[in-house]
Amino acid sequence: MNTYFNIKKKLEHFSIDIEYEFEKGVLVIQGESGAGKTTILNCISGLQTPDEGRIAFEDTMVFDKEAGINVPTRLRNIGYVFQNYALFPNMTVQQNIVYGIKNRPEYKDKDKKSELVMYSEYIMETFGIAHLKRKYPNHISGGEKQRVALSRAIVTKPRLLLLDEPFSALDQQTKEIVYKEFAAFKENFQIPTVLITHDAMESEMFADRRIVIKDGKIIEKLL
Amino acid sequence: MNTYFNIKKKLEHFSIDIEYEFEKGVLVIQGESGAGKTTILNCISGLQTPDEGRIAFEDTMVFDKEAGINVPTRLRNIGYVFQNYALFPNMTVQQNIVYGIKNRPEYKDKDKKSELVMYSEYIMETFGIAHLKRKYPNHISGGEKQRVALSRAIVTKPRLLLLDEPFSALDQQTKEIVYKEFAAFKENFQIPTVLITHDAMESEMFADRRIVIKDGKIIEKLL
Amino acid sequence: GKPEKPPAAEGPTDESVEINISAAASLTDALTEIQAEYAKESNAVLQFNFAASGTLQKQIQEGAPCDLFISASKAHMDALQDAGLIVADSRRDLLGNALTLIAAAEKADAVTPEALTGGDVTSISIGTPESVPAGKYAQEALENMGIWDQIQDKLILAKDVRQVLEYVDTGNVDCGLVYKSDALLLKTGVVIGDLPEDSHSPIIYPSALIVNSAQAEAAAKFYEFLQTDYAKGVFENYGFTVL
Amino acid sequence: MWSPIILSLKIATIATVFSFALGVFFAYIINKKKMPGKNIWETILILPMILPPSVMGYLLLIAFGKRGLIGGFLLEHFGIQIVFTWMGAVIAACIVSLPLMYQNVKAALVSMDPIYEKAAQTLGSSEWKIFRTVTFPLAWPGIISGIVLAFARAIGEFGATLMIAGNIPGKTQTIPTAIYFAVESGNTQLANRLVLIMTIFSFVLILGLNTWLKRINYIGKQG
Amino acid sequence: MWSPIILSLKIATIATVFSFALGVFFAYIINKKKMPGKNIWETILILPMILPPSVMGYLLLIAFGKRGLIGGFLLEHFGIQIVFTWMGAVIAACIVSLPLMYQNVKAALVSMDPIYEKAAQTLGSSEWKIFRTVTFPLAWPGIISGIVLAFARAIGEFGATLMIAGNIPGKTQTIPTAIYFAVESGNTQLANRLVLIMTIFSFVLILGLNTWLKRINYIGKQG
Ligand SMILES: Nc1ncnc2c1ncn2[C@@H]1O[C@H](COP(=O)(O)OP(=O)(O)OP(=O)(O)O)[C@@H](O)[C@H]1O
Ligand SMILES: Nc1ncnc2c1ncn2[C@@H]1O[C@H](COP(=O)(O)OP(=O)(O)OP(=O)(O)O)[C@@H](O)[C@H]1O
Ligand code: MOO
Ligand SMILES: [Mg+2]
Ligand SMILES: [Mg+2]
Repeated sequence: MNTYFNIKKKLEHFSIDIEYEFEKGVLVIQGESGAGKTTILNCISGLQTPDEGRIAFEDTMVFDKEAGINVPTRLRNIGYVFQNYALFPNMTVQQNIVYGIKNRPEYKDKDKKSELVMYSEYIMETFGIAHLKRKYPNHISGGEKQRVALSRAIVTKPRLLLLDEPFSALDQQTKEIVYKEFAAFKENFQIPTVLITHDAMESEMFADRRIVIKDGKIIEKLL
Repeated sequence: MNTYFNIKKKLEHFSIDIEYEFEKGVLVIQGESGAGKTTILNCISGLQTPDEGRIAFEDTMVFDKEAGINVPTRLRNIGYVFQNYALFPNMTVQQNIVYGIKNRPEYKDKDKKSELVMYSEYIMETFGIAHLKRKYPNHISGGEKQRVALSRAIVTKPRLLLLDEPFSALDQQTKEIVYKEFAAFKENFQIPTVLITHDAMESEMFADRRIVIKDGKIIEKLL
Repeated sequence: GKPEKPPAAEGPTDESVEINISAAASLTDALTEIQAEYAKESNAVLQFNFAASGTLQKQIQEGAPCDLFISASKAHMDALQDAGLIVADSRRDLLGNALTLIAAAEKADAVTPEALTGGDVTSISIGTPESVPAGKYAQEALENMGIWDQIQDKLILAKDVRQVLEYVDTGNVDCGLVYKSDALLLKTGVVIGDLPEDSHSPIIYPSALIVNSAQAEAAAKFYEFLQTDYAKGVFENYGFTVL
Repeated sequence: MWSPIILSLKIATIATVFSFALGVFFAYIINKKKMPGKNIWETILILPMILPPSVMGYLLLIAFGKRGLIGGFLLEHFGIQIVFTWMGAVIAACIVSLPLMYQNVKAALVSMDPIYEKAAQTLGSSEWKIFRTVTFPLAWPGIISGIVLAFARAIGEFGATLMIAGNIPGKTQTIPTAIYFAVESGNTQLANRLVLIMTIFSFVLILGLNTWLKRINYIGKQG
Repeated sequence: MWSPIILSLKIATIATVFSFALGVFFAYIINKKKMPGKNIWETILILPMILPPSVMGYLLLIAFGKRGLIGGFLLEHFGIQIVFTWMGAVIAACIVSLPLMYQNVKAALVSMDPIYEKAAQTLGSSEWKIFRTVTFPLAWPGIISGIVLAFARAIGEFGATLMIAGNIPGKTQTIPTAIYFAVESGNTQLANRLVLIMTIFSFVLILGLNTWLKRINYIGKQG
């Protein structure tokens, strides 16, 4: 059950050229600002298309340039926390969080679905955003937005998690809480995760694997 | 030459009620996510209006509810790094950075102006964004945006700097560079600064004063 | 003309049937008054479609439902006759009209047929000859009076007779030539007088039944009613002459 | 006097509903799906605004008349007659108001940040669900603007309507036709009354839609 | 045949320029400055779309005619006559196309994120500079859409133009008027030629503005 990506993509000032495979757990990507981290997540999610390469989730190919495979983003079953959150401005916090639940065919089942809705309630509670349920994203603070974005991505328990600096706007105290919950989540559901972070401590805490990239290439593989 | 603010403002879940005065240097505001930090900066900048209170820069009143004073934002001569950057999407990186230079009456003088333009070049160079000059904000990475936002705010050498987590999206290496430059800036121009950060090290490094707020009230004054 | 079909099998006339009548817009008021009277005599429901004769002609050509057509110009009726769309022997010259000189209030004393070439009259409005029947007659009259070329610079061509009336009523032109029936609608403008009948070819409103009519019999009955003394009286009240 | 008013409302409402559906549909497929020949499609869509209404009416008469391609087909197979019925008026009003819907929705789509649609993709939404829940609500101000204009155009439509639907009192006589003929026959009082009623209608329409627009206040309250 | 074409282009272009300026102006002051009586102003602005062109033409004739308030004034003090000149046609075309400009710009302003204008305020820009450099460029897609519609309406304007400007070949005869009379007098060939020319015009217009729109590609390329 491996996650594999081999991505080649020309950018303006350099090219992404990267290959990596990991079985489970959290892969931390580190790298300087502008190194290509977000671009890699975009390619894995299908929002950007590599010029060449292959991407596989749990050994099923979702992108293969040569074979002409390109599974659309919506069928890749991922959870993505965008660097700028991208919360739907027309939906309340709660609507944002439960938005994806109904989309997964495996949760068509009513019981399954209400289980997830209950989970979303639990997450909002533990993340300290339950009191914001009915507010719109433009009416909450930066750190609150970030927690909503994280909740939205994990609540559907996707096949792969892509997290682009998901804790950066949180104060130390709030971080502790979210870290704890995320650690429990990682433990319980064993979802392969790609985490971008600049924080040494986070990397320490969550990384099962760690790579450092620069100008689109892996310059260091740690762990 | 004091900076003073006394802000009372009712929010949905609590009220801001805060008073502080500092002579120069950097005031760091810490506090949990949603504590009201951004709201305080918005009030100081004039983008939000307190229900009551007074705000003074260098001993001139810019807001006084009782006296009916409310200097508009554009005349307060501040530099503000927004939490979400708010770069103008219709201008290139360079256009964003030099945008404010022409607006200050004290820089009407041509020499003064070209001095600032040269300074902007220097800042772009040291911040490592000079190669992005002609790119639009939607075409650069998160950390790059943050550095553009910081450059835009400091390049006009305003009377007061408001920085809302200005380093949060940067990797350690880039941070070091920006820190160094910011420290030099602080040293050279002695502009009173309000800095919001969740990073203990940053606080350590830059704070001349430090307050911790919770639910809109100061719960700790350090330094 | 082309071969005509025999009248369609009649519906029971005592039942309420619908007759579609396409009539020149200038007849709106007169026909509406007649309609009220006819309702007392017949169960037939009269569906009038009022528009400029040119529009009506196009609609009938494209197969719009119509049993009886009253046109404001000979040309439009001729076109339908050539296309074999009217019952040829039902065609009549139903009404006539006169051409009247009207003037803006402030020019009431200055305007006469003779003064049109003079300096006191700076603008004259008529319908566009190519498309407005009244304009065509006006051109003829002015030509016959031998002044058509002299007044070219003063001419303001209007889209329809209504527009001429509005120009005169608002004083934006000094005078205009319209049908007598239309001149009755002036508000501030004044009627100077009819042009001599022989200054232009006769103004005629031809009428005819349409072939393939769904209600040929009922339509024919109403058509007869339009030629009664009562109907003639109504038309005369609205400024038409009855031929 | 009431019959043309009721008829006009009915015709304009139905026509607006259709031009709304068609306008949104065309704007979406032409601008989001990058249809080839975009400029040609847009020219065709805009033509009914450029051609004089009488020409439009004549073209409609030819197409929908008994001998026309569409009109003949409908009459033969369904016994439906378009010419001289209120349906003809609906078709005319719909076609002349379509360009207004189209252009307004297009502008809204073009200026929309695509990040929200991308986020919805990562959450597994089908294209149709994304359209319903994200694209459409975010385009709402543009759509409202299109509805206002389309309805205004539909209720004011005259030239083309007169040609295809005729001017049959009680059956196809709309307010503008009634006004035209009231003016024509010197009935100024009736004309004035009808103009007043049109004015009141448009006031109510604008009031209603502005109120609706204001309730969508999730945009623009950002700190 | 060329004279009505050149005249139409001239009239439509001038009218579009005016309705552009007025439309942007009204949209700005009514929607950004929160003018009181907003709904009433909007009703007045939209009326020229709802009223039949002949009624509009009559109202213009009354206002701008020799005895009219404006027309009388202009004639007396400046010796300028509006009725039966191309200026009358410009006024008619401008007034009927104004609602289109207004509504389109309004939609763009309403859906714009105000954070950019706030950022410009912090940088010391005057309201006018903010309008020129931020608001206007960001509203550009809506403005383009308004220009397309306004020009289309202006070049297609017929009823009101004919009333106030008359149908004086070589002086005030525009394409739609020429088409109308060509159709009325059975000159199908001329009518067809003119319709074709109108079609080509609108194609060129749409092509040009779409190309222009595409160059403003700073929006929507976000990762
Ligand atoms: N939409 C875009 N169009 C063009 N170039 C882009 C775009 N987004 C990013 N880039 C460029 O591609 C490179 C990689 O960007 P990327 O966003 O992947 O960096 P990153 O590693 O995520 O950086 P950060 O930590 O600052 O977010 C950078 O040079 C950036 O300027
Ligand atoms: N535009 C707004 N409208 C209404 N409420 C708001 C708005 N912005 C923020 N709030 C609320 O006001 C409170 C303070 O928000 P503020 O943005 O000042 O927090 P903050 O201290 O900056 O938090 P963070 O570190 O997460 O950015 C929060 O409860 C938030 O939900
Ligand atoms: O409307 Mo008419 O056909 O000129 O009398
Ligand atoms: Mg990034
Ligand atoms: Mg904040």
